Amino acid sequence: MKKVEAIIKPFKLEEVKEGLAGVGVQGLTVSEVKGFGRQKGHKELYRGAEYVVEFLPKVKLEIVVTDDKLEEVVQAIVKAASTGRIGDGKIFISPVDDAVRIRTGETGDIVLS
Amino acid sequence: MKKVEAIIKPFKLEEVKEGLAGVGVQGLTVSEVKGFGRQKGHKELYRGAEYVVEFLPKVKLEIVVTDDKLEEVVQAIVKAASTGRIGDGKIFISPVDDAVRIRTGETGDIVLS
Amino acid sequence: MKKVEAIIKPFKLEEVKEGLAGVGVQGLTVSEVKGFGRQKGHKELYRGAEYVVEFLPKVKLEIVVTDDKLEEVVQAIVKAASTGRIGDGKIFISPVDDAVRIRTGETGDIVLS
Amino acid sequence: MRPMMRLFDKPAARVCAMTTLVLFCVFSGPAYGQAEGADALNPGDTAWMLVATALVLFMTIPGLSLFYAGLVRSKNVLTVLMQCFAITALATIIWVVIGYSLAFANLDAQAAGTLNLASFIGGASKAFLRGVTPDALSGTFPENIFVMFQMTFFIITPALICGAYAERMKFSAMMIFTALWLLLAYIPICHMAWSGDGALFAEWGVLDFAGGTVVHINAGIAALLACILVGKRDGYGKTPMPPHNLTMTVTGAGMLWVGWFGFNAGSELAADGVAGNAMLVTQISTAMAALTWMGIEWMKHGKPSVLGAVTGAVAGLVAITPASGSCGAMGALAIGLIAGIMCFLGATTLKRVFGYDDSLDAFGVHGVGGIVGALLTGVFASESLGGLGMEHATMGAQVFAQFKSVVVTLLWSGVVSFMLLKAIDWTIGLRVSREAESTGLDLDLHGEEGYII
Amino acid sequence: MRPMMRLFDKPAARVCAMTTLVLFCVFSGPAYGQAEGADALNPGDTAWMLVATALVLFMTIPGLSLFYAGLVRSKNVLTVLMQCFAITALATIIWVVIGYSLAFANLDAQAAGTLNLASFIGGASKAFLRGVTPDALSGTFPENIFVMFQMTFFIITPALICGAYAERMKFSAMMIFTALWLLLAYIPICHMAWSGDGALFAEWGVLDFAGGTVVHINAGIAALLACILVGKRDGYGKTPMPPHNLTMTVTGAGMLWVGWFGFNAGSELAADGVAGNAMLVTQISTAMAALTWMGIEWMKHGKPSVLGAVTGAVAGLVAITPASGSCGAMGALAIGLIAGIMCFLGATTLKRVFGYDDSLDAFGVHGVGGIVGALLTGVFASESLGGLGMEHATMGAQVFAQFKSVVVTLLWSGVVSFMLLKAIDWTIGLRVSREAESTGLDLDLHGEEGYII
Amino acid sequence: MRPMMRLFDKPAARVCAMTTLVLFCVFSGPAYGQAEGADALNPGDTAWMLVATALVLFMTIPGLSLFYAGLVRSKNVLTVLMQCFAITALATIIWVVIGYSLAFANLDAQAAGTLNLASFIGGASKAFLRGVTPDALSGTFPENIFVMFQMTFFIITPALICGAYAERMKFSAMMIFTALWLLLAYIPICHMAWSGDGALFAEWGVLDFAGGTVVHINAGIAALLACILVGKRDGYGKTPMPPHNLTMTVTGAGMLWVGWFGFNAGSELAADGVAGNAMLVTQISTAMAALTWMGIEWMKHGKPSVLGAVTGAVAGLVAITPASGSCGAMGALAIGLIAGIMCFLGATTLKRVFGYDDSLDAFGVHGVGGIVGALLTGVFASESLGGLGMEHATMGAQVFAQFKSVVVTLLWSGVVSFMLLKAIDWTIGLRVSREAESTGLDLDLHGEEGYII
Ligand SMILES: Nc1ncnc2c1ncn2[C@@H]1O[C@H](COP(=O)(O)OP(=O)(O)O)[C@@H](O)[C@H]1O
Ligand SMILES: Nc1ncnc2c1ncn2[C@@H]1O[C@H](COP(=O)(O)OP(=O)(O)O)[C@@H](O)[C@H]1O
Ligand SMILES: Nc1ncnc2c1ncn2[C@@H]1O[C@H](COP(=O)(O)OP(=O)(O)O)[C@@H](O)[C@H]1O
Repeated sequence: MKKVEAIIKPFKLEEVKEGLAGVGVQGLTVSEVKGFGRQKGHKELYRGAEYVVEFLPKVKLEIVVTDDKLEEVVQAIVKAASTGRIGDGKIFISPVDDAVRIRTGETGDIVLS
Repeated sequence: MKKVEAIIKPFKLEEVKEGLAGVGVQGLTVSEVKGFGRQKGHKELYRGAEYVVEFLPKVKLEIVVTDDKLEEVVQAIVKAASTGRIGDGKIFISPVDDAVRIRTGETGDIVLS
Repeated sequence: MKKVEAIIKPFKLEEVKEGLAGVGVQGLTVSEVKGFGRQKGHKELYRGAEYVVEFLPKVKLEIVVTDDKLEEVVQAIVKAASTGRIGDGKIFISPVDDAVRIRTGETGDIVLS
Repeated sequence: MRPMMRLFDKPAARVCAMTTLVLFCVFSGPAYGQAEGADALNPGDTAWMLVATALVLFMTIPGLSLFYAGLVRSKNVLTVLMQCFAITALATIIWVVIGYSLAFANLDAQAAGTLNLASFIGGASKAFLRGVTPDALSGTFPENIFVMFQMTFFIITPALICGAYAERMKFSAMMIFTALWLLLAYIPICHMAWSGDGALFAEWGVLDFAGGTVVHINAGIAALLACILVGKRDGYGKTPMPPHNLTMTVTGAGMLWVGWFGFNAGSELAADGVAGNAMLVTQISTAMAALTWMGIEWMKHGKPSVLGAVTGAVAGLVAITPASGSCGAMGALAIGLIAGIMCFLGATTLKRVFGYDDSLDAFGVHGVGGIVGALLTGVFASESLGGLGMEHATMGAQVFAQFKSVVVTLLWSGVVSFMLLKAIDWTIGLRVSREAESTGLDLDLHGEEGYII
Repeated sequence: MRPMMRLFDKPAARVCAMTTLVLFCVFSGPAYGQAEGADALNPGDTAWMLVATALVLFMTIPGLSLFYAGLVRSKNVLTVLMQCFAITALATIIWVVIGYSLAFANLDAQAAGTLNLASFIGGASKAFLRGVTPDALSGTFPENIFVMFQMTFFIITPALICGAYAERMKFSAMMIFTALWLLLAYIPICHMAWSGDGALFAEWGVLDFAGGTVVHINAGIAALLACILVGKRDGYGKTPMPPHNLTMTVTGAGMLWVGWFGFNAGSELAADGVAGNAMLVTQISTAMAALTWMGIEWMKHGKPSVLGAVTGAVAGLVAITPASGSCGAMGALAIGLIAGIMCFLGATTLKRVFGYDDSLDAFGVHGVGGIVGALLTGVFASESLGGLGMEHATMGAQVFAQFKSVVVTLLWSGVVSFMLLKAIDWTIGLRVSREAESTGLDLDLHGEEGYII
Repeated sequence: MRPMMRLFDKPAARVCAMTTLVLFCVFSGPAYGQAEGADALNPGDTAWMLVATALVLFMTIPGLSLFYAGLVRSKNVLTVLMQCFAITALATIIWVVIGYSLAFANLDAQAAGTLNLASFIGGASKAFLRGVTPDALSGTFPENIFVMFQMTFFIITPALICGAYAERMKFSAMMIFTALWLLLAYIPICHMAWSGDGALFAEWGVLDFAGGTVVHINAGIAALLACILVGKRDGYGKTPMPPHNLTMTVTGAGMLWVGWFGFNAGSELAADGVAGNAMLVTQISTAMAALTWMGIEWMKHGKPSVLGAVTGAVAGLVAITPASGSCGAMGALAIGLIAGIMCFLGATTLKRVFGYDDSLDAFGVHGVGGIVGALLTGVFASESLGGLGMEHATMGAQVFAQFKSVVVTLLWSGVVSFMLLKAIDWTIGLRVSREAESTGLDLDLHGEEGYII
């Protein structure tokens, strides 16, 4: 099992969700985060005082997938989330030992389907 | 060391926290997330336009535990968070290499107690 | 590749970000979380009913780094985030298999630079 | 004591008799329109009454609705706003169709010194506002403005009750309860208090300038019964249910304070020195009660809270309401102080001891504050205490008259509220499902969310 | 039919001629100041008009701006607030510099029974408010207050249009459009309707008490054209764009309701029984329309929404506006009911069928409601339906007069709006970039964020 | 020059002498009640003053409190709301107990052409509002409304100061400072400006219609000293401290704008053409200053901000305040323009250069705008510039009189504020702990959170 964490631009969420549904992803978890990276922040202006906001709004998706699905899922995200501009975001893949479905207590790959 | 990530229904937070305290969990971190899964979203209505909200509010708990505590912690969550209805959520278990207490710089299992 | 997750006090964010920039960190992701630990919660008061808020506002930083940078990054966080008081927070280190830059599709360490 | 009045010495036992009388009267009484003096229209008084009306409506929407909405959990915020808004619309229509008439028509049947059916209820002659033409006067200003001014009281009173059953009552049940309660509880009390000579409270010499009985005690007792019969919120006492947005509550409190000038100073029905005095004593009592509540918290908990300050202010506003036509500056200081203390106890100790879940302290503030204010009106009207004087009564007699009006209101409104709530509970049910309560009423009842930020 | 009037039988064809006339008139017409009777200042009327003015300004800031701002996505919330605020400032200056004069100066050139240039536009003699000294009266109150009262209408009308092009229009384009639209569309219609004997609508005997044509239809048609010419929001129809903060919208709705008393009852320009009647029928229509909209939703979707309730209320307010000086309580019930139904269709079916993106239903509510109200004014003014009576017309004739005023307004304002929008689009462009739209206009246009919580 | 007046040619040197005089006067002066003409009560004026009073209270709660609360960080939002609310309550009680009397009693001791103790302070004869019965008149309306109207100014002035020390001052220190500052700074200036013939500013012929000196300069200089003595916020200049909720600020600004009509037009104390003119010029100056500030930002930063627009509006409101009884429309345009520019510099350059942390620009807007307005009042009162005329003075002489009143206010209020702040700092301390500041004052001082959403 792998966890795919994708940090994307907020307005791409809908498209990515559809892309993932297209490759059979059944579940995912989304959170609002702030990102700091190469993408330049924007200027804000309050009573003549300008300052730069370096943390930009991003959306983080977490999807736990079976190992065999990993490649497909990553590709789907890349395809749907890419605009070609700096700040499109990153995907991180990390190992997951196990999953449990709270409702039933089931464990293993079955939880993800 | 393991990280236990549990995605649960928001109104179960209090019970789960108590359940975890019961098995000696000393610390945890909570965030608000939106979940997408089998649980059907709800309809909303704005000036006659109905639409379905597919992302449902969930709460994510992150608890890093020593390996020996893992089982107990997972059981406590399952017990406290389960309502038997779709959408109760999932628990994911993943490896953690190390932990550091910022205040003291300590590392290792002691950080978790 | 490693993921460094640091849970810190909110008002330390700016300093930690600068500390990390000092050791060459190019990107990070921040989210608002609530923490439960040894730090005592505060009392709130509503129409004479006092109650204790046990979940305290914290900020979670996620930084994926190459293995060689790990130590430096952890030290930078500890240095910048520490106040010496309970509740300064924790750092968790966990393995990451791979990273992908969405804009280009690149993978591997290059994504982190 | 005049014969009819004995009827009310043991009010509880006579409620059924009264109901019969009332219903009889409603459908039989000939109506002759509001008796007018030879007054001419005064544009200054008219201007003030137009504004006072706007101010009292402003108290409900957005004032009270913000005050209450900030106090609930965010998943229920819209429900509260919706209740106040829908009540505004509903009460308007009821008032126009029959309410105004039942409260203020058939005045010819009343006479000073006589207690009869017309002491308890008006008639149907002004249904659909028959005869309320632009030329009709009520004193020195047009009757249509009197209709509107009184309507705003008819609106805010049931809206106050929302505070008690917030976060769990069905919208449909709320609408039905409100409509019937307005007809059966509000209108009789309003008529008894304000329809002039021959009306019950007038005969007793009760002083209720701007609605201590009619509005606050009336709403307060209904609120208490509603929160008991609807039952506690799920998890009440175990999970904290803190206000989700105190900025909203403080904003609403400011609007209530300002709007209350229309309520109290408007109740003089003229732009004159008594109106000015009503405004002044309203300000004083409110300020005093706010400081009192803050002070108590400061002493008891080590810090004053903003919720305490604004709740105290509302307590002061409530308590001065009946007294605002008769007390002076010193009386207002005293009333504010006492109301601050008593409502603090009402919203904290009393609620804790009896264990009901009056979510936003509608009884604790309006019920308790209304009773305190009604009784103290009998005290501070006295010239010896800086008041404007009581016509013919000693202080003791005046307090006793006030007391009787409080008891009548508590009993009448209490019995009506109880019966209505029980009836609704048996038929369509008062309360949403547990699941709806946990999801939030906004989504469940209205299919909307308050914030998507 | 008098000769000049034939001009308007086919209004579309004559618009160019009218424009020429208008421009000619503006720069040539001698002006003699507002003709006054021998009235003396009445402090009561003056007091009321001071307050009515404050109430109408309150409708725009903060009322309307909150109502609208809650309905957009949070990334655009400030833009909406900014539009209303900047329009308030801009319209104020235009009104003072030349607007008031063009609308209300040169009245000596008008005469009952005569249609001439002065039936369509005023003159320049009161530019920079020349002659509006503290002593100058307008009826029974100072002319400077009349300037202010009318100014508040001049402010709110373009602010209503914001609802149509929200979330995508450039701020610069919005400012230019507003300035020119006020001069070329608002002022002529205002003059035709309200400058007294000899003005076009006055000659036709049109009843527009508080601005059905001048404000609502005028803004409504401009809104429709604006949202079509600016184009749909990115993702419209695909992505949901729910209101980000309905508490704000409900608050704004309450403020609009209360402020509207200044709008309608203030339009009597006196504190009297007609003002009182205007307030009363405003309240009734609003309540009725709110209940109607709620009822439709309840039947159609199984639950009433708070957004539905407040939108219905605004529909009722809009529709009663022209009628508020002439209909009675029964008429108001009917107007509210019909407005509730028609505006519901306007904001749902109509929009869906034609597929334009009127973001906040400025046309669906103000355009549709304005037309419905203008026409029904001709019906419910009738004494047989409880109205205050039409001077010389039968119901049919009155409805036809109303109809003509609606058509003139739609055409005049429609043509002007279309030309202005096209011209601005060709020059500086109406719309922000796609990227700005996706980031949010608050950051892109104003460098600010609504919430940093 | 009359003998007493020499005293004030070097005001700084004489402050101690004045203090002694003042204190002496307070405890010794016989008091005879407000001198009244043979005026009768005018219901129109009374209606307007009732409303104007409500409008000015509305400026503070919720107006100003929302305006300010939106500008702080969310962890401190309640503190700001609490400060405004608690000040409202506190100032009310002080005014009733002794404030009104010290400001407006003992007028018999004053005489035109004489400077004596009574030129600086009133007496104790109206303590606890002795003699302010419903019958007592103040001009053409009841004195109790005059008490209320003036009270609302007494409330808002210290509330303005909150903007300077926001986000770091102790609540207890704030309450003590406010109480003493009201007694020692506000009341004398109020008396000097507004107690009529024989009062210092009246003798100088100063024009301060609605409170340029009494309210804005007075509060402005206290604000400057407060923010300097309390010290900068932790991290000021390093960490950005952006407004947490600009929707709140814009809402508050709209309320301030509307409420200010009560402030300025109410200061005429009658519903007449001068009141109308005050409303008109208030509107014009505000609009002009809002556009000016927006324009400057547009040129300087490439985009106009909504915070800029609303701050400009407040600058325009402040600056027109003293002038609103004497300038005309053209003067208002000029005052708005100049105030927009000067306050922009006050809130940006000036603050940056001197490096103080005036959190919400209380000095930058109220201090600077107040001074600009006070001086320009002397210019634009001139009939040659469209003003209503200065009684006996040339423009130069008038500006000099204005200048002297500015200097007296700055010095008197500055010295009093400095001494009070130092004294409080030495005793209980002005400032919360660093930890409390980092946690947020809401939790630390009041045990509450603004938002739990
Ligand atoms: N090393 C990292 N660890 C965690 N998150 C990162 C890291 N680098 C980038 N991010 C996240 O990815 C987002 C996009 O990165 P950025 O460098 O701006 O653009 P790009 O991904 O196109 O190179 C950042 O805003 C941040 O949230
Ligand atoms: N593969 C997944 N990866 C990450 N989160 C998931 C995944 N599947 C489900 N979730 C999370 O778990 C929540 C509950 O899942 P759902 O399928 O609705 O019900 P259940 O867990 O009862 O089967 C979802 O809302 C989502 O937040
Ligand atoms: N076992 C854990 N798993 C996840 N998060 C934890 C754990 N223990 C502590 N935390 C997080 O770290 C924060 C600080 O911990 P706390 O025990 O209060 O102080 P300290 O880190 O100084 O010992 C907590 O608020 C919580 O967010």
